[in-house]
Amino acid sequence: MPRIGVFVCQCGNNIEATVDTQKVADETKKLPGVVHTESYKFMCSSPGQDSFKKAIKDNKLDGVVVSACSPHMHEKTFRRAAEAAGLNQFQCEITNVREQCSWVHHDETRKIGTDKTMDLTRMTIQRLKKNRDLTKITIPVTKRALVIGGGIAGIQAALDIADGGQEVVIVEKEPSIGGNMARLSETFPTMDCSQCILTPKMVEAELHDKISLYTYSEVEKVDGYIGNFSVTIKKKAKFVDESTCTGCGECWEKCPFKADSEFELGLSKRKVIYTPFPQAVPNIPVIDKTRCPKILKDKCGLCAKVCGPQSIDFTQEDQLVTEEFGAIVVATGYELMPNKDFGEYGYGKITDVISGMQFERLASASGPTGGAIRRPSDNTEPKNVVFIQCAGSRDEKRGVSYCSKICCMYTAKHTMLYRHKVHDGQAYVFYMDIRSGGKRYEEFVRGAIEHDGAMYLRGRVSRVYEKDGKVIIQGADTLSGSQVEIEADMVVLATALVSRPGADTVAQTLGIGYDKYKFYNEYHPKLKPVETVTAGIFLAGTCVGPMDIPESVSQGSATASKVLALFSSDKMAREPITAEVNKQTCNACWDCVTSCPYVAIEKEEIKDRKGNVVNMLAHVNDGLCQGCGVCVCACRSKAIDLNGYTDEQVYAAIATF
Amino acid sequence: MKIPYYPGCTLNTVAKDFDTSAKESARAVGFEMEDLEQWNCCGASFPLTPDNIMGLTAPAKVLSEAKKAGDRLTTLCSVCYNVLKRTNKVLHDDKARRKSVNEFMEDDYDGSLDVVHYLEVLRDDIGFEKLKETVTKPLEGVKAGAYYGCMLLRPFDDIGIDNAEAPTVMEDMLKALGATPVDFPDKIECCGAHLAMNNKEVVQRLSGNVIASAANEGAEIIVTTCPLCQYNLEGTQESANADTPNVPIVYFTQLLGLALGQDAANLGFDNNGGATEKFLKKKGLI
Amino acid sequence: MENELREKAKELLESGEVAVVIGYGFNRKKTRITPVFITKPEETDKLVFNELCVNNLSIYLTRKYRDIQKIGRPAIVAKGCDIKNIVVLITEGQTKREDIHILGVTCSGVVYKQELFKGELKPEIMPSKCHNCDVRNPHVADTVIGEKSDFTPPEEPTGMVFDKIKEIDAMSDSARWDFWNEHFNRCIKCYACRQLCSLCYCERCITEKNMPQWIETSAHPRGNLAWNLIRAMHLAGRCTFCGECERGCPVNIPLNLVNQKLVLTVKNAFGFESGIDENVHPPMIVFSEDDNENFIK
Amino acid sequence: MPEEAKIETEGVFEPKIMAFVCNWCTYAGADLAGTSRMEYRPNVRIIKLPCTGRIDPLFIMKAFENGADGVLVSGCHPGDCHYTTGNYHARRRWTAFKDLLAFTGIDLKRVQFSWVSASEAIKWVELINNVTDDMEALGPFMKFKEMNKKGPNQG
Amino acid sequence: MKIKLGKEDIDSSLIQQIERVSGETIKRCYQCGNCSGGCPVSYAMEIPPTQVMRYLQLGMVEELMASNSMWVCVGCLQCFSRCPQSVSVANTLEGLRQLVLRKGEDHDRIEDIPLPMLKNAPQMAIVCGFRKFVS
Repeated sequence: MPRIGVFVCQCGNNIEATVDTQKVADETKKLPGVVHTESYKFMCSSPGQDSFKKAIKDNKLDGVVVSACSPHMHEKTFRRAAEAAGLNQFQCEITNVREQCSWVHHDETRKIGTDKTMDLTRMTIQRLKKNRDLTKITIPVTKRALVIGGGIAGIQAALDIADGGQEVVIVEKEPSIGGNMARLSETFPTMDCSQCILTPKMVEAELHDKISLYTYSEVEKVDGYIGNFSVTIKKKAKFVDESTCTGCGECWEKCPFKADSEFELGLSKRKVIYTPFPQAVPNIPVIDKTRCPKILKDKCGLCAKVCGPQSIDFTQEDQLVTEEFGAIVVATGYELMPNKDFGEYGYGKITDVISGMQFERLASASGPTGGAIRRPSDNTEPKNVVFIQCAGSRDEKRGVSYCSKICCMYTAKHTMLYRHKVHDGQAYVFYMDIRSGGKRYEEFVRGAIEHDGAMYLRGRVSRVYEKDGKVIIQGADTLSGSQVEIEADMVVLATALVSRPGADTVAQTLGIGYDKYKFYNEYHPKLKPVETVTAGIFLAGTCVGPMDIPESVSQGSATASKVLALFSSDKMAREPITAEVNKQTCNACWDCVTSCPYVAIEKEEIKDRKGNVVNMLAHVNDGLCQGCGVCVCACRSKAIDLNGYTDEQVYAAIATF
Repeated sequence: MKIPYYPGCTLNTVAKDFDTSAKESARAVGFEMEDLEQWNCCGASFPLTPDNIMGLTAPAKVLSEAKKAGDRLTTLCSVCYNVLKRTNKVLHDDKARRKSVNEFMEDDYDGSLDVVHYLEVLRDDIGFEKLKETVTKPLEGVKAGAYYGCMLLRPFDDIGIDNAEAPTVMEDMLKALGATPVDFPDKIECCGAHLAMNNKEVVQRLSGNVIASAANEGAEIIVTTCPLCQYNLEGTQESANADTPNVPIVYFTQLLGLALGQDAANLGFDNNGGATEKFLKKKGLI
Repeated sequence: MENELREKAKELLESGEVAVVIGYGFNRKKTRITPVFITKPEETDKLVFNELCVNNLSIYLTRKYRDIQKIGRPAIVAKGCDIKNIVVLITEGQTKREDIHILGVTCSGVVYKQELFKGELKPEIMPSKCHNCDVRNPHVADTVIGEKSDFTPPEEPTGMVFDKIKEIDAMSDSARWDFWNEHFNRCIKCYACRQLCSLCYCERCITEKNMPQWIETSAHPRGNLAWNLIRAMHLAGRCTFCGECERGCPVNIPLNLVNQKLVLTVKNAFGFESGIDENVHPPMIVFSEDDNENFIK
Repeated sequence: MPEEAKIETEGVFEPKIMAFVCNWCTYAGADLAGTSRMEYRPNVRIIKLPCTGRIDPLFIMKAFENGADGVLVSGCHPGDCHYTTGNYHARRRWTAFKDLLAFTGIDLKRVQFSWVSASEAIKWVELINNVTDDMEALGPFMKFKEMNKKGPNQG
Repeated sequence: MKIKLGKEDIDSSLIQQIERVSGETIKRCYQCGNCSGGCPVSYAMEIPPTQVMRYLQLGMVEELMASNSMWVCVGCLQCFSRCPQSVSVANTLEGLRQLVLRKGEDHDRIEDIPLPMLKNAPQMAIVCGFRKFVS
């Protein structure tokens, strides 16, 4: 007869409010095999755990059920405690009676909650009776990290990991690292020049002997698991030999062909052989193969003629490399919602309606106007500029329902930069709320209003149209209750920050989750903000959701600490949730082999003493098996079972129903 | 191709000319509009309160009749289009309201009709390319401002026949007729609609804005799709003070008929106020 | 044709290419057709092939008959329909193509049950599979014996099984339930269906797994239903519609209906037909990202 | 109160629903519904599995045999599977199994399939409420309950 | 102006009635002002659209009933069309109108309509007008 203990947590009043935990404890005590039950205020607290451990020892329990919060919260906590008390940790099971019972059934009589808790606990008890002792699996760790995305978050992560003594590869899609931050003019609330603080870090990353930069590259395929990822990276053809190019610039000076500059968001042109911006790292140009006449129709080739070190190679092809990593940091960043998404603001057709990022380029000393504020249509200095906040944000009908978080601050910054550059100009800001939580942020916004004279109007703009060379803004000031019309020279939209196109594909390649906006899911939004549910893959920066530079940098550093912790020993332990083959009943039909998503099942040769192969049977590679259980269902003779989720455990739970 | 057609009250009476020119034009480009055998007023307003079942029954009756004639129904008047199409959608999507409405009807109707505006037939069935080929008297040199108003565009999810903020279907039609469309910001603003009944001041102001906006962008003539817009704009034009620009207002089927070679005498320009005829004469079109 | 078959069998045994020929022969009283295992060239005269050879001999290639496999490399007399099972067995690693010699026989249909045969093969005594047969000329074989058949199956499958499936599909839920319960309730759990099925080759059948006992072994309607449905699931995408299970059922449960229903499902949903190509994985262990999912909310 | 009436008022039918869900999406989605303090009908008992790929048709049969009035199967949306493809395998199995069940005369409202992601707490709540409503409308699942009453082979 | 606010104002049965009749959820409005910005008749309303929603949130139905806003709204749906929260002020105002009209209190009398108007105006104007202003 098993000796089972049941611990029902009140979670303060979180569970107790709708579940009579004492009654649950009393009733479950009557079940066969249950020898100890108790209800306690906070099982996860240290006195709670102490009494848990004591009860295990005192009652010589061989299995414990904790009916408390979701196993995603505290399964580890209690399993660790059970182990400390001498139990195999897989003899500890959690019943989820908070997230899936007490919090979702608001019955004041507590009947519904109590009944359901009892049911659920009974199911867990019966399941527990079928649990087997399991031991963790140890696997080797490749001490080499991959950082996907070379923006500020990725750079910070790479620098910190490298400073911790481990090797890092940064994969960046663009020809240069730097990301969106490289585009910014100055940064709130300190007004540091963005490039002044970013470029030293870019250079440091380039020169660091533990960091390799794979620019103009993308991740194609990810295999393996924590500690042992095998990643295929596509290095797109740059048509320039990186080892010999000196970055002298002769080629792009001489190149006679131009295209819209992606980096300048269409505000100016770049050459067809180009670096995205002058401080690019690495300072090696690439050829835009979709526009280069030499590549397209074998004409021109001027760049190759003027190149001193003969670095131009028109025959280069995309290259696939496969490398091994122990951990992956995802820092793929964000984009702004395109202006064409805003119907009432002219669908991006009104030239003088620009995005906040375009304004950054206008205000940047290295931008297309050298830092002078000029409106795109006629290059004149705009005297009235209207800034529209929440363009696309907090608009669940046509945009995104969330707040983009950084726009309040950068719009305040824009009005300041504008006033500093156009002394007789007037800035107007349409806002719904000003969200300036952050150190020195509120003071910064007040400064924009009080010192730099920005006119803040609380209301949304209904419509923007052109009339007689002006941009007419029709909106409301809800504080006075009036309609407002402003004849402006230029409009700046604080456009919503959205995930990158293809963010979902990247997530699928990596096997991590994402929300409906294609921002990546943290393992836990509060307590595991940089982890994903896929062990060994971490998240930093705006690929998770809107955030500002300080936050992105913090997350970069946070992922680095996670990676370094993982790399601190040569081997790591893994949950033993893996499939196992019963060699007596395996039919060798190989359905499991075919259906396994991980190529974790091998055909094992069974030999007799003389070494002759007498049979072939399926065999699960513990290192590769991730424990999904697809093979278990594929196996008709039930010769495979999944540890931790065995047929017997599931059966016991269903049978209790 | 024959399409059942719902004339509606206004186009069957005071604006009969618009209706006949539309039918003639249809014939010229290759389709036939067949009046429903039985029809009643659509109510001229879609009930904005969802609990107003009675407001749905009149249009539901029309739709139910139309279903007997075929799977599609076309209209000319923007309001009729709005009311019928929205009612149709409610009856299609909302089982509870469908049931309530059907309790008041002889034959049950399930919202399976496809309600289309005349402009949609021209655009999607005929095609403006084909229309262009049919034109016999191109409206050359006519700078026309297409005025959409509300009912053809909003609410976009339920009825919008074109982009709600930047529609182009009328401009495309005008282009096909040989005219030069003029885009103006107020083309999607309201004319004042039924406030004509008790609030002339608002109508004059709103319609006045529309006219001024069109004139400001260089429109010589404003083209409407809704008989009520037509009435409001015309009325505003007539009683306008000196600084309102004098821009003739025409219904789109009038221009259509003219370009397709119909006799100008039958197009009802004489009811549009003197300015229209004067303008068309000046352009050598009549 | 029989002579041709016997000659070939003899040749194979004599040359040592095969150790045993699995084929059809008469019982001692010469009243019934029964499987024969010929190991000596001189005994090949016992081999027969006629319209009574309805049995699917592919079962002798499975692990259920290890003693036959121990004899050595087999040659097997197989109709096109039987070859389909052999193909599935090859796909599932139960035998290797090069390890067997398939004596494919062309076929113009067999009787459903020998008792029905009155000297003439009439359509009404042929099983549905024969009416729709697309493999009267064996599609995978080392040797093909017999004259080429020019039979083309109808575009839409016809016959009792298909008519009955349509009839059941048109029934109400409760009528369907009653229909099946009436049949399944007769089940005595003799497992003849399983024994006769060459694709039911499991080392240990799911019913014999008792920790946990997913399917009740007593002949209770509950376990009967579970057994018959789960067996059908295990055959989904594999069953070739050979009909042996139903033919062998002592209580006449129309198993062809359930199995064929899933054959149709698999064909419609995944465009797969079993037993055609040994290099294609069966549909239930692979997937397509574009699979229809209109039933999933 | 007369005894009969009492039984009737107490005997309000509360359907028993068994849900087989995957750990990474639907289970987490259900957790989120809790964290967000949403409310839904209490009739569902969840059995957590690593992946929908682990959900064997046998589970569904067993649930019915044990008196479930309805079964819900739910996991990650296509493309979102934590194990990359487990749900695609599951989808194939369900396609065949649901046809088989329907062919046997089991109302497919009794077995419902869905995709609920970790962020779709609202979808989860609606799903549970709808499934419960469906089962309530259908009434107790008598087919299996009656069968359970029978002895072996009584026809 | 000073208002005294209590739960009974916010949750009043009248507000619930308005929500039921109009089908709109009043608390969805987050007062961004887009409706007032785009409303063609906002200028003529004593209480402009955004404030209408605010008044309702505060339970100030009386003030709304006394104002002209509901009679000026022409139902062009520009408010709904651009509302980020998918709230229709037009529907809400129609709900208010219905509250009055369903009590049999007409806003307009046929006698007051000028004859030339009745004679010449398109029927649709009259039909529609009567639906909006007369019980």
